[in-house]
Amino acid sequence: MSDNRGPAPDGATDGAATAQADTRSVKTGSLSSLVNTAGVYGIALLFLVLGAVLQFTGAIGNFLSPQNLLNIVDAVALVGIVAVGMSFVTYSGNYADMSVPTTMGLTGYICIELLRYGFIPAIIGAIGVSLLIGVLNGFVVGKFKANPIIWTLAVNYVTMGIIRLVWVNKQIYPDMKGSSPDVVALFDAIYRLRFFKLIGLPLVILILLVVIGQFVLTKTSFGVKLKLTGSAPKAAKLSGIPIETVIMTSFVLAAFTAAIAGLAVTSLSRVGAWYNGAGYDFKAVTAIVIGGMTLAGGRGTILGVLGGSLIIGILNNIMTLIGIGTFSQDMVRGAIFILVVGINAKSLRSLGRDDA
Amino acid sequence: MRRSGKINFLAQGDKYRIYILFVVIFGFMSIFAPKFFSVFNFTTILNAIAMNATVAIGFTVVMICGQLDLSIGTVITFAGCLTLGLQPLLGFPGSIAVAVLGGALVGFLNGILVAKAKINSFIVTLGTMTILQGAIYQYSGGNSISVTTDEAFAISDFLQVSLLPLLTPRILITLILVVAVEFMLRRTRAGRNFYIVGGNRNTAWLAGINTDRYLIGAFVLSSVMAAIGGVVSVLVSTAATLKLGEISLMYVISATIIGGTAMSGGKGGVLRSVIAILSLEMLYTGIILFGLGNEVKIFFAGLILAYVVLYEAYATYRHEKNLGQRPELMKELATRLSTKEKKLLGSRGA
Amino acid sequence: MKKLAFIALAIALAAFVAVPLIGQTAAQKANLAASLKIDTSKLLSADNQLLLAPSTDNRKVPKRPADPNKLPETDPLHWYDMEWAGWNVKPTNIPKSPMTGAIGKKVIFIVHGDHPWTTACILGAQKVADAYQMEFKALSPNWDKVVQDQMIDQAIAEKPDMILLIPLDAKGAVQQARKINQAKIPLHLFNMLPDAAALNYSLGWTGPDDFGQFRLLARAWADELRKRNPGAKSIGVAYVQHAPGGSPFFARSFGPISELAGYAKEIKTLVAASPTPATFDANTTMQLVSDWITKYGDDLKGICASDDSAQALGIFEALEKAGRNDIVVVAAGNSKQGMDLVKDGKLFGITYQTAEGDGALSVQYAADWFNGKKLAVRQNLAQHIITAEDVEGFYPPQW
Amino acid sequence: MNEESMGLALEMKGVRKSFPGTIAVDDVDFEVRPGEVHALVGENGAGKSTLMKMIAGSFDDYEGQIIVKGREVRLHTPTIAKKFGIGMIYQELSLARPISITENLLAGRLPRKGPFLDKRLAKRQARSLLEGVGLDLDPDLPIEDISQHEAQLVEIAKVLGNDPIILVMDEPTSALSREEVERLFAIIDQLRKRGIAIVYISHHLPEIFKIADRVTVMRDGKKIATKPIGEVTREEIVQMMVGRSVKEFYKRQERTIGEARLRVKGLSRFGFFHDVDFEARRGEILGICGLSGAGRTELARVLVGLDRADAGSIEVDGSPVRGSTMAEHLEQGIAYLTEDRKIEGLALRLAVDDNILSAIIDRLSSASVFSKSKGMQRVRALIGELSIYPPDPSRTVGNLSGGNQQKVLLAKWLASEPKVLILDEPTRGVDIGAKMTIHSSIEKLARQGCTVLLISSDLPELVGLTDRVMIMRKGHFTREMDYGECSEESLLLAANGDVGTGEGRAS
Repeated sequence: MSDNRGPAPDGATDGAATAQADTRSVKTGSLSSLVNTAGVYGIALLFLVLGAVLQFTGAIGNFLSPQNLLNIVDAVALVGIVAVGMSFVTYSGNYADMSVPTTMGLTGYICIELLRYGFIPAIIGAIGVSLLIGVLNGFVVGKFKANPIIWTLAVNYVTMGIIRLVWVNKQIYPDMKGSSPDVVALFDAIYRLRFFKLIGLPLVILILLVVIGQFVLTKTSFGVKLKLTGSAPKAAKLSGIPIETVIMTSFVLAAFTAAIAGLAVTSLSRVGAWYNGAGYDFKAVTAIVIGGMTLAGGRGTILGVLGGSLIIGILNNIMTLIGIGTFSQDMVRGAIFILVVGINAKSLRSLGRDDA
Repeated sequence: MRRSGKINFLAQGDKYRIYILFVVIFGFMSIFAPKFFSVFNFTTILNAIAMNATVAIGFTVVMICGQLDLSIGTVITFAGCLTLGLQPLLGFPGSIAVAVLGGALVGFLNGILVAKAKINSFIVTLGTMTILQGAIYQYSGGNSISVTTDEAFAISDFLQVSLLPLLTPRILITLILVVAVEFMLRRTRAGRNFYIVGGNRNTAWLAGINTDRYLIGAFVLSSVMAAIGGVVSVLVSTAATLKLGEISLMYVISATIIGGTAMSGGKGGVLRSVIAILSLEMLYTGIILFGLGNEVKIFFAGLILAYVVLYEAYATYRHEKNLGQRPELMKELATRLSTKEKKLLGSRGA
Repeated sequence: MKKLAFIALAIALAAFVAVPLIGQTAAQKANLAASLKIDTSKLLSADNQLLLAPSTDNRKVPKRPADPNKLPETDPLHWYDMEWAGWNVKPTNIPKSPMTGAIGKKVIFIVHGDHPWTTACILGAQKVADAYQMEFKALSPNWDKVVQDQMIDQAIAEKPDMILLIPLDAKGAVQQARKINQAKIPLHLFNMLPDAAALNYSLGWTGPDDFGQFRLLARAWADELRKRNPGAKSIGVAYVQHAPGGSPFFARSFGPISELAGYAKEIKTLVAASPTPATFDANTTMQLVSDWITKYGDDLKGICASDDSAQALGIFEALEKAGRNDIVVVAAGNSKQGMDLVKDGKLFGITYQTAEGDGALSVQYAADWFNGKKLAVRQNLAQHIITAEDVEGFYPPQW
Repeated sequence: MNEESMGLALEMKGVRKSFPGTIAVDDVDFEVRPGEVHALVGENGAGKSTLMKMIAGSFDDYEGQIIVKGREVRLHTPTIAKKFGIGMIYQELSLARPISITENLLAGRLPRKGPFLDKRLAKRQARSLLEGVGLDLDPDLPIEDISQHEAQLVEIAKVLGNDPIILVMDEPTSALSREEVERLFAIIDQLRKRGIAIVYISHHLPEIFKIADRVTVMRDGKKIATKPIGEVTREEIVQMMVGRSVKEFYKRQERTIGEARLRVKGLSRFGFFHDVDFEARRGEILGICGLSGAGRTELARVLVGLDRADAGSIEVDGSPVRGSTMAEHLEQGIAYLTEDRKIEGLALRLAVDDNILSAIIDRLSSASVFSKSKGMQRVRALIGELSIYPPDPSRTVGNLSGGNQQKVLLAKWLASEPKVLILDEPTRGVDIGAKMTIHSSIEKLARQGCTVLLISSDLPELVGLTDRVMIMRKGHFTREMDYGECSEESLLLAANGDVGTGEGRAS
């Protein structure tokens, strides 16, 4: 999309890349991505220290209290879940999945509609439908190299239209669809279930997803193929890697985590509404990019993405604790975002990467 | 044999696709949609697109450079708020100037970060978008801003008097901007350079074109156009609502793509984007006139966008597959097949 | 809708036939008589409430201070132009009532955007319109002011007997109203209380008295807070605000703030903020409130939310995590989630915001105008605070 | 030639350019006379391209003097360089794909009438420039719609359009078919006659002997020597380049050729090549010769499963090849080394080992868990065998010299232990040293019983390396030559479809 060295469909001759090739110093992809990840947690740590300092100077109260730290991670759990899935799309060199919001909304509607047939069928059905969206996205982007952003944007529109046509602009409630109270209770618990009265289910899911995601990305054959696909799609294809399938899988993963987040949001707000997932697309992208994944693809880690989400969480927390108005918080968030990414980009270039 | 542009149907198809779409929608709605075909209705449509059309001008140039500008929506609102917010202090000329300059500044910032700091424009403008959103709320204190003096009303009325059928000053402003920029893109060296920069930055650099300057220029143009769009719009409605530009971003992106400006850069044009917006707006109006709801609007908008994206992607896919096919071999193939068939017939006969 | 038109026509014809010599005017008289006979006061909304419950508000309209903005935000009169908008307007060429009866009149009903609330609102309006056999047409611009302006142009072109409008924006309403007014089409604004200037161009305004409701809510809330913190010198409270860009943003925070400044001085405002970037997202609200709890700890005794669904749910997630059940929470609106929370004894109180009634009252206002009734410029919906006692009475929810 | 009397067109005195870590050009003196073709040779990474980029104004931080037509200049941007009449034809195309030929040709200097463009004039200029390089294309076509070698000629036309007084050509023939090369040489000759100074970089020594007046050899960023072409032999040049003597360039070891391994019957991809029949045996190196566009690459792509065949059959060791994807064909032992290295061959952003293992990910995975360690000793072995420099598996491939990149590419396919290895221009644009290593490992592979299909425009390579050569022309196999009858001349004639080739066989 924005730099002609990205794996954009036009496969632009990377003249500029080679023009700068000589200036590249020698570092390996994997190492530099580790460096990035480290960097991300460095920033996260920086913010933590900042918080601590502010606490000891008395500017803000008990920032370091377990409860507060837990609040921070709780707050980013949902965005984190979406981000982990979407980061596979980014890693595959396809920027982002903008159909996430309505995928989340749709999941909620489907699940609530199916609750009357029992909890498990409802969950499976809902996730199943969302996976179909992932397959569609993956097929079109993978096979025909459609521009991912625009395509998923279009899918987002269509899905929105479908939701509102089917449910005639109504929102639906878990307990008003003739489903048994205990099933509704179960549904209610998706977000609210807390282990040891402390760690919420979404957080547990997030951690699981991060661990699995990190493993898949670094240790499995799919991960390796994804890396090649993301860094050099043509070369990957000509190495016998079925990049169409690889890309499709990444979109399916994105849809899957979006579905999980969608269920959680619906459970939390106890309503199936088309606006349930609004804003999660950009939130996730922010987390991913701050997490050190470059839109050019093939670089970054899932751990980094988690770090990215945490940075956002800590930042918001500190700002509210200081008492910065939510409007000014927007400005700070935006500035920090550009700053962090800018630094990341710079470090990448100093590592001999000409893409940011 | 000279290979000419003519044999590349796909490119030709792309060239005229948006105009075909326009004619189709216009025709269909004129025939079937109740009360669609009337000067009055067209005027309201043109009024409705005035702002987004203006915004699309700059945004298209950014896309021609192979970049993306997510901040246009908030720039619209920001400029709107400044125009009316500062009017009591500076009077309209002053406040409008500040608003447009403010826009230019944002664009400059975007441009610098993309061209010099080499950060992906998607990220840069996502950041500035967030910053501006906060700035707007901060500045307005959460309440929309209006000026209800007679002067304001006078300006508003003036912008809406119809000079000719279908032509109000407001529409005229947009029209002039569209024509000017389209002409610049087509007929001036600078204009063509935007395409070269978008097509391949290296080419441009080797041709001695200052790519950074053009990138920055594109972003400035984009923000300035967004600002102008916002300014005119609030002058007409005498009120700057905090959601003014909220819908514009996705609207303009879709329209630009439907218009045939490629996200990979180096292709497209302002006029096509505006025609696309006009087509979409006619579609929307028609749907409303049919008494259908917004969900139908959204659904169709999505379908058209999806179709266009899919069509283009598939076209390039086919194109690349058959690149370098030898026509004489295809001819030979045809003849051979026919002979085969003859053989077959013969053998059956025997 | 067509059917209505026919019935209306039929009646008009009947009247015409009945008195052949006197002709039209007689028909109109008959129509007026017929219209006046129609009684809508017994109509019910989906939650089995009276659709057109009479307003119980008997407050006197105070005098406008010289410059309200000079006064502190904690002074009720600072908000005069928002709270009392419409009471002292200078009507500019407002058309006279034709006195020809509501039956068969054509009204165009333009709302702000698609939302379950809107669906219910239109339903309520439809009920009254049906009762008066009006030709009723509803339009929704889906939260896009540009589209709303376009719809207004088209409505004007259709030359209806009246336009009923929920402006998308308080300030933006002025120009919209002015435009319709200049087209000499009767205009009635409702639900969103517009900038005072807008009301100069409209017959009147009907809708929820957001400020009034929240002053009521604030008092009930204050009493409860006092009950739970007997003799406390200071009771800290926080406000989760509405999305910026409209009177609710102010009414639902500064309403109570300015009310309590007089009614319960010991109640101190710790913080008031609108969750960003997503105002009505439970998760975002949860994060905000969690941080407040961390920041203010036990000083935080009460929370007032501007939405009783997503926001309220987010708030209670935060409270549960912190194990705080001492905090008194009140909120606006009676969504299903909100009423469930009241029933579970979590939410202390919510304002009753009848969506159907909102639509219904506006159409009733129109009908009364056609029928030549004397009308106050402004009519508020009946005020009511739903608490655990009476929440059962409001099921099933309207949306 | 009497141009000697005129001064020098270009003179470089003690120029130096260093990059983080390396000194690319180290205190080099270089000169070109007007009307001379000055060949610049050296292995990849010797500093030729850097030296030339310096002339073209790509660097603003070089040291030393550059003197053009007698006055010293600082060539800090392409624009300045262009102003002094320096034109450079880059190795990798510098054309904008979505843009029309016209606008690429006239980029930055489109003709104007008043403030506005004069489109008609532009088109006329473009057409004449195209005719200058013997292209007959509609100037309105976008670059993405023309073939790669057409694009290469457009690139050349573009530079000639600036009518330079000093013209630098960096591997201009690497993407050209033979007839186009001939055309280019004709053009160069005219330019020389017009007194234009030409610097000609090439790995292709025969070309140099054909057109160069003088030759300068570089090694490791230093200048080794400058000699009139008449006073050196191919061997001497090679020796100066690689710094060691090269005896017999193509020394043939005997190979035992086994029974049939690859059998192709009536294979067609409609519109690209038709009715291809041949069979290749174990341990055989089968050359495929033809002008580019003859359908060689297309054939390879079908054999390896990248494109679907419309008709015909492929058999390996007697059993028909299953499946329609490259992965499946790879499983059955058919591997394909692509013509394009930078985009289709390697992931330049990734490390050497990542690239070498990229074709055998599944084989190194059990239960879809990938174990890199399993592959590493193979990687090290290959790095050693092909003497890839630096011998560090974790280097980013993009940082290696072209030759070493090409070795990595070969290593990737050797790692897949193919039964049939298709090599598409395996040594294009590669320095002598790398070329030799690659050749020897190809022969080694064949001796181990692998069947090699060698697609190449490098005739000596074909003659020297192969056991048999199939001539491909306009999508048909027109004839076959065995080692005996193969010579550069005979191949050339056959490829161009001159007398004696069985044109008739096609129909």
